[in-house]
Amino acid sequence: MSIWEYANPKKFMATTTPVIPWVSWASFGLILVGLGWGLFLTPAAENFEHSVKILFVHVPSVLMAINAWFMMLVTSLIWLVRRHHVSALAARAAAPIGAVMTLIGLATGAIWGQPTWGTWWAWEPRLTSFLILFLFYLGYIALWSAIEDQDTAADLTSVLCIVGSVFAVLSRYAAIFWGQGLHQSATFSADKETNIDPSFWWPAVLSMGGFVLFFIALVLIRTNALIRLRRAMALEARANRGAS
Amino acid sequence: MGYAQTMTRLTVTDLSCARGGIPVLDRVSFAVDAGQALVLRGPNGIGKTTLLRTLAGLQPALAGTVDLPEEEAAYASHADGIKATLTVEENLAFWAQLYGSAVPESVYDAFDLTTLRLRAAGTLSAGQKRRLGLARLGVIGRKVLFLDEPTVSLDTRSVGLFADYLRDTHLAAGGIAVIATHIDLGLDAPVLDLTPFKASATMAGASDEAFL
Amino acid sequence: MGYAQTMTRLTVTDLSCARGGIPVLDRVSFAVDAGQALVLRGPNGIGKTTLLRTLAGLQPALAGTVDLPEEEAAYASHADGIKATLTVEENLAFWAQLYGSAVPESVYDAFDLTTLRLRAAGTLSAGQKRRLGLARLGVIGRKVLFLDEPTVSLDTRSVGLFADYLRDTHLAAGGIAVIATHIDLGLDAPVLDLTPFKASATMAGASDEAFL
Amino acid sequence: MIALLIRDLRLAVRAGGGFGLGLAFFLIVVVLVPFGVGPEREILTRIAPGILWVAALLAALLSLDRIFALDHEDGSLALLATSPLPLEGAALMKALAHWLTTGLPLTLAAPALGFLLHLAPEAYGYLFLSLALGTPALSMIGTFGAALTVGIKRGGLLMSLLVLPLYVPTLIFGAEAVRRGAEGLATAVPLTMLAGITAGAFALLPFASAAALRVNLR
Amino acid sequence: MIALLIRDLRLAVRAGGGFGLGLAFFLIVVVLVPFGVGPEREILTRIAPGILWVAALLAALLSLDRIFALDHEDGSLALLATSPLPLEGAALMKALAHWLTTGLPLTLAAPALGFLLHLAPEAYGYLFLSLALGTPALSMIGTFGAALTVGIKRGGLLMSLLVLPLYVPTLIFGAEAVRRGAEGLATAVPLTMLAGITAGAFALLPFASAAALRVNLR
Ligand code: HEM
Ligand SMILES: Nc1ncnc2c1ncn2[C@@H]1O[C@H](COP(=O)(O)OP(=O)(O)OP(=O)(O)O)[C@@H](O)[C@H]1O
Ligand SMILES: Nc1ncnc2c1ncn2[C@@H]1O[C@H](COP(=O)(O)OP(=O)(O)OP(=O)(O)O)[C@@H](O)[C@H]1O
Ligand SMILES: [Mg+2]
Ligand SMILES: [Mg+2]
Repeated sequence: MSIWEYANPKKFMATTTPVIPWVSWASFGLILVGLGWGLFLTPAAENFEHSVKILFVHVPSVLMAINAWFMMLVTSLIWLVRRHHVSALAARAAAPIGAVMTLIGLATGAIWGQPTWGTWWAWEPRLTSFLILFLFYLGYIALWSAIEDQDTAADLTSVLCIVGSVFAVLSRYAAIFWGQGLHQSATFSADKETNIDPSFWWPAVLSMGGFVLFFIALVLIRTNALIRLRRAMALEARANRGAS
Repeated sequence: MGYAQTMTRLTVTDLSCARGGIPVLDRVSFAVDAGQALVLRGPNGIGKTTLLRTLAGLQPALAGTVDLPEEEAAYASHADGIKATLTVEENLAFWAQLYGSAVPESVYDAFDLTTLRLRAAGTLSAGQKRRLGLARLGVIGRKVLFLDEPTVSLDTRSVGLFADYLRDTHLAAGGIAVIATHIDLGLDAPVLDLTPFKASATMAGASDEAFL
Repeated sequence: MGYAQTMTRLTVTDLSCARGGIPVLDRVSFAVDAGQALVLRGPNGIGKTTLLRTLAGLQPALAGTVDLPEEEAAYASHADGIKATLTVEENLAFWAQLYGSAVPESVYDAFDLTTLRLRAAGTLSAGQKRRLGLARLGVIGRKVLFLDEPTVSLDTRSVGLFADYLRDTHLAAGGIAVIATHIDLGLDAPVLDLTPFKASATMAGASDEAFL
Repeated sequence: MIALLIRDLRLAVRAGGGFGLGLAFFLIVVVLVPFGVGPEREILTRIAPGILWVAALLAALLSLDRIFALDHEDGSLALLATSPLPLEGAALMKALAHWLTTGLPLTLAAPALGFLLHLAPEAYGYLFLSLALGTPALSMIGTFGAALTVGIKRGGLLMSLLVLPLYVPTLIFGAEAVRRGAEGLATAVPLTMLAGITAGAFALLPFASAAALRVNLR
Repeated sequence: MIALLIRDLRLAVRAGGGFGLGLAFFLIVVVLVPFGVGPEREILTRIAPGILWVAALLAALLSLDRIFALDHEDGSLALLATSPLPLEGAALMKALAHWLTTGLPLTLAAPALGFLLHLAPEAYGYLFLSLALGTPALSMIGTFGAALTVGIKRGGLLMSLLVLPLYVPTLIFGAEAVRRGAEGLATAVPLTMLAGITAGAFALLPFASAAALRVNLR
């Protein structure tokens, strides 16, 4: 039995539907424990006050935002090579989640930045390259929704995802170069993660694991929803064809 | 004029094709020999355009094979690829260059374009434009033509001119033509009615089949 | 159904018209009574499209008069004004609303669109699209129709459907139709060949005349 | 008339209709500017009102070519011209639909983007107000430009050239209102002028647009 | 292949072909910015490199929708796809034609416009050089974006949304080269990166564009 059997939409739905609640609850549990521990049971770092605790949301969301794009890249490649519908739909399902994770990362960063650097937003390379990632997500989602034929949309967005990945990496280096340029913003120092207290480590890991599971659950739910949508469209098309 | 000497034959075997992800035609088979034309018929929406696009390689077939000499097919549809700001001559010269051939003087006569040669294509009437679009076929020197309603907007005389060109120039030189049309071209060619090949509603091959 | 009771008659007197600034037709005169159709014929490029556009008021006449009831003319050409992303129903509903009328259920039958009602217009075949374009005429309730090659891409059955609609619905209710076409519609209507009205090369009225 | 408005809005939200894209374009241009001019805060604060207004203007501009061109290509425009709806009304409705799908979202989103450019806190209200007053004028003027160029295939760039100079007064008063607001100066004059431009545009340009359309249909 | 290039250039210089419009758009955007941000000399000098690059990028962007859309609408694209010319070659030629009609004129004209924005005298050479190295990449990346959206009617805005993020590295290195040049710093890195992006784009994107075109023609 090959793993590709799960590329059949029906098989995929049948397999994942019972798993979804488990993953969801596990993710809630991990996030609750991680955040509870992180927010209430860790000492406030000396120079950051309580605002540092937003780290337990900020860092996982930021990592998931990047990983979501990476997952889209892999599933896009699978779609192009093996033409498994579930793969394309999983990429489509992940995009809005990744975009929202990016937004959460940006927003929590901004909330964090306000007490830390005294500004909501700075054009610092890492933040900037994240903003660009958000733009890539926007373009990807817009292209999906602009094309009516689903297979065409899957093909074109896959090509975009691959080319976009290259340029996203390139953009990141460009942004670093740009930010390191002669006009480095004085308010910001890059070594923010150097003095993380070891007591932060465990809650951070838990919350990270929770976010990973949360992401997986969301992708599964959305993929299943998209499969159902395609199924409805297919049935409708079939009905129309029967009529004519 | 005459086309290259290799024996040409178009063989279509059990071809099924889809449009918009839905199977439209099921197991169409036919063969056309060098020097022959085939007329496709069938009611609106049966799948003539779909079949021709599949034959021309613009879209993949669901199943079945199309056997024709490489680099010999040309496709022509309602959209003629005419540039409004180029003159009739320039339009034809472009296609000739792209196919590495020259524009034979005879096409202007064959398609009654002599007086229009220097006119910008955008100022032609519907039928004149159509004639220009058809003249392209006389320029690119391809052996196997797939024509989708080539005589739309043409008056009776122009239809006659086109049929003459096909018969006396293209087919006589060993060419092949597959033509979808609703009117009678006056060609002495076998007719294939596509109605019996209509795909059943339950036929396999729809792109969304995996979801059912 | 029947159109408003005023006596309708289309009278064209000594109409000359130009296209692209060049006179095309010279002193065309004819009259069509309520309940009658007129078929325009003539070779490609003679000026059928030009004449119809002039009659519909889309371009000014060089000379002559067109006499027809106000707000009663409708024009239909190859370009059907169909929106690809709207469904067949939505397309028709829009035009009905714009003309302040409702979509009569009968048009779906008359133009064989019943099974296509919920399809996005962009996914129709050439002939199906054409039928939708023609169905618009049955929706807007105009008395005087100017039709430019209405049957392009239609199969024989659809041409018959359209002729039936014109004869039994439109003309029977006192409508008028002027139709440019190259094929035989099977309508029992007088034919006007435009060839004799071709403007001479020296005819006055060209837009650049003042420079000569 | 309302039928046309509804159809245009419906087309805009269908696949490929482009709703929301103007907004995304606005966002991107605002993001690109710091890449060009560098990340310094003071500079960005200084040029934020101008950049926001220029970006809004470009976003409005880029969606203009959909106003009439699609209808011209598929023949709808000729059919509209022979319909009972006067072309003036059609132009007005088209401008309105354009504003609803472009100007309005821009206005609502602009404050959030002001944030990215470190817009002075006092200026947010004025940014919103000036865009609310000015973007309808952008749509109406743009509709006129679209009507002028409807006969030209892919005339988008030409239209930009015709329209941008017409946008200058709106831009000047709009950006000025925000800049004055940021510095705590009186903003009554530029805001009144913006409102005046909008009112004037809606009163007169439908007629000019209809005239241009008639010429192009000939 | 050369036939396609010649045809595209010829179409560009014919009536309605849009040659020179990109340049005019560039000019107008550059002129609009002072209206938006105010006339102070130091500010303008400071933001000039960025504004010039952003404007060049927008001018390149706006002419992209002509690359394939016209050919798709009139059926040429399907005919090209069945012609002996491989689609990869067609994409390459299209990008080249776009650069010759847009990027090259922009590059040549940019120094003159730098003048309007009080660009630092030392920067002129770098402005020219960076545009000469970078604009071909803009054309090629844009061609890819145009290929992706060719099936969408009036997809210009969507294309902008797809293409602008791809333009970011080019923009950053381009503007940075000019800014560094203006301040007398080393410019070797950004210029090398620009050249690298251009080379990479021309080596790889024709294939991606051809793939996208094939999907769209299906
Ligand atoms: C405007 C405010 C902020 C925004 C938008 C923001 C955004 C981001 C982004 C985009 C990343 C991911 C980049 C990467 O993975 O390299 C990130 C990572 C991180 N940020 Fe922030 N951030 C902000 C403020 C802060 C502050 C004030 C701190 C610390 C005091 C901080 C600490 C971190 C840490 C520890 C990581 C993860 C480590 C890493 O992956 O490099 N951030 N932030
Ligand atoms: N994108 C699409 N999605 C679904 N169905 C489609 C799509 N495009 C076309 N069809 C359908 O596929 C069928 C075949 O269309 P095709 O254009 O090949 O017909 P045709 O024989 O050329 O008709 P005509 O004589 O009207 O040109 C039609 O019934 C049409 O409605
Ligand atoms: N812009 C233009 N400039 C100059 N001549 C033009 C222009 N447009 C059309 N013509 C010419 O005007 C004449 C009338 O064209 P028209 O389209 O009315 O012909 P038609 O009878 O409808 O032909 P068809 O049967 O081919 O549709 C044609 O000879 C055509 O070449
Ligand atoms: Mg067809
Ligand atoms: Mg005609």
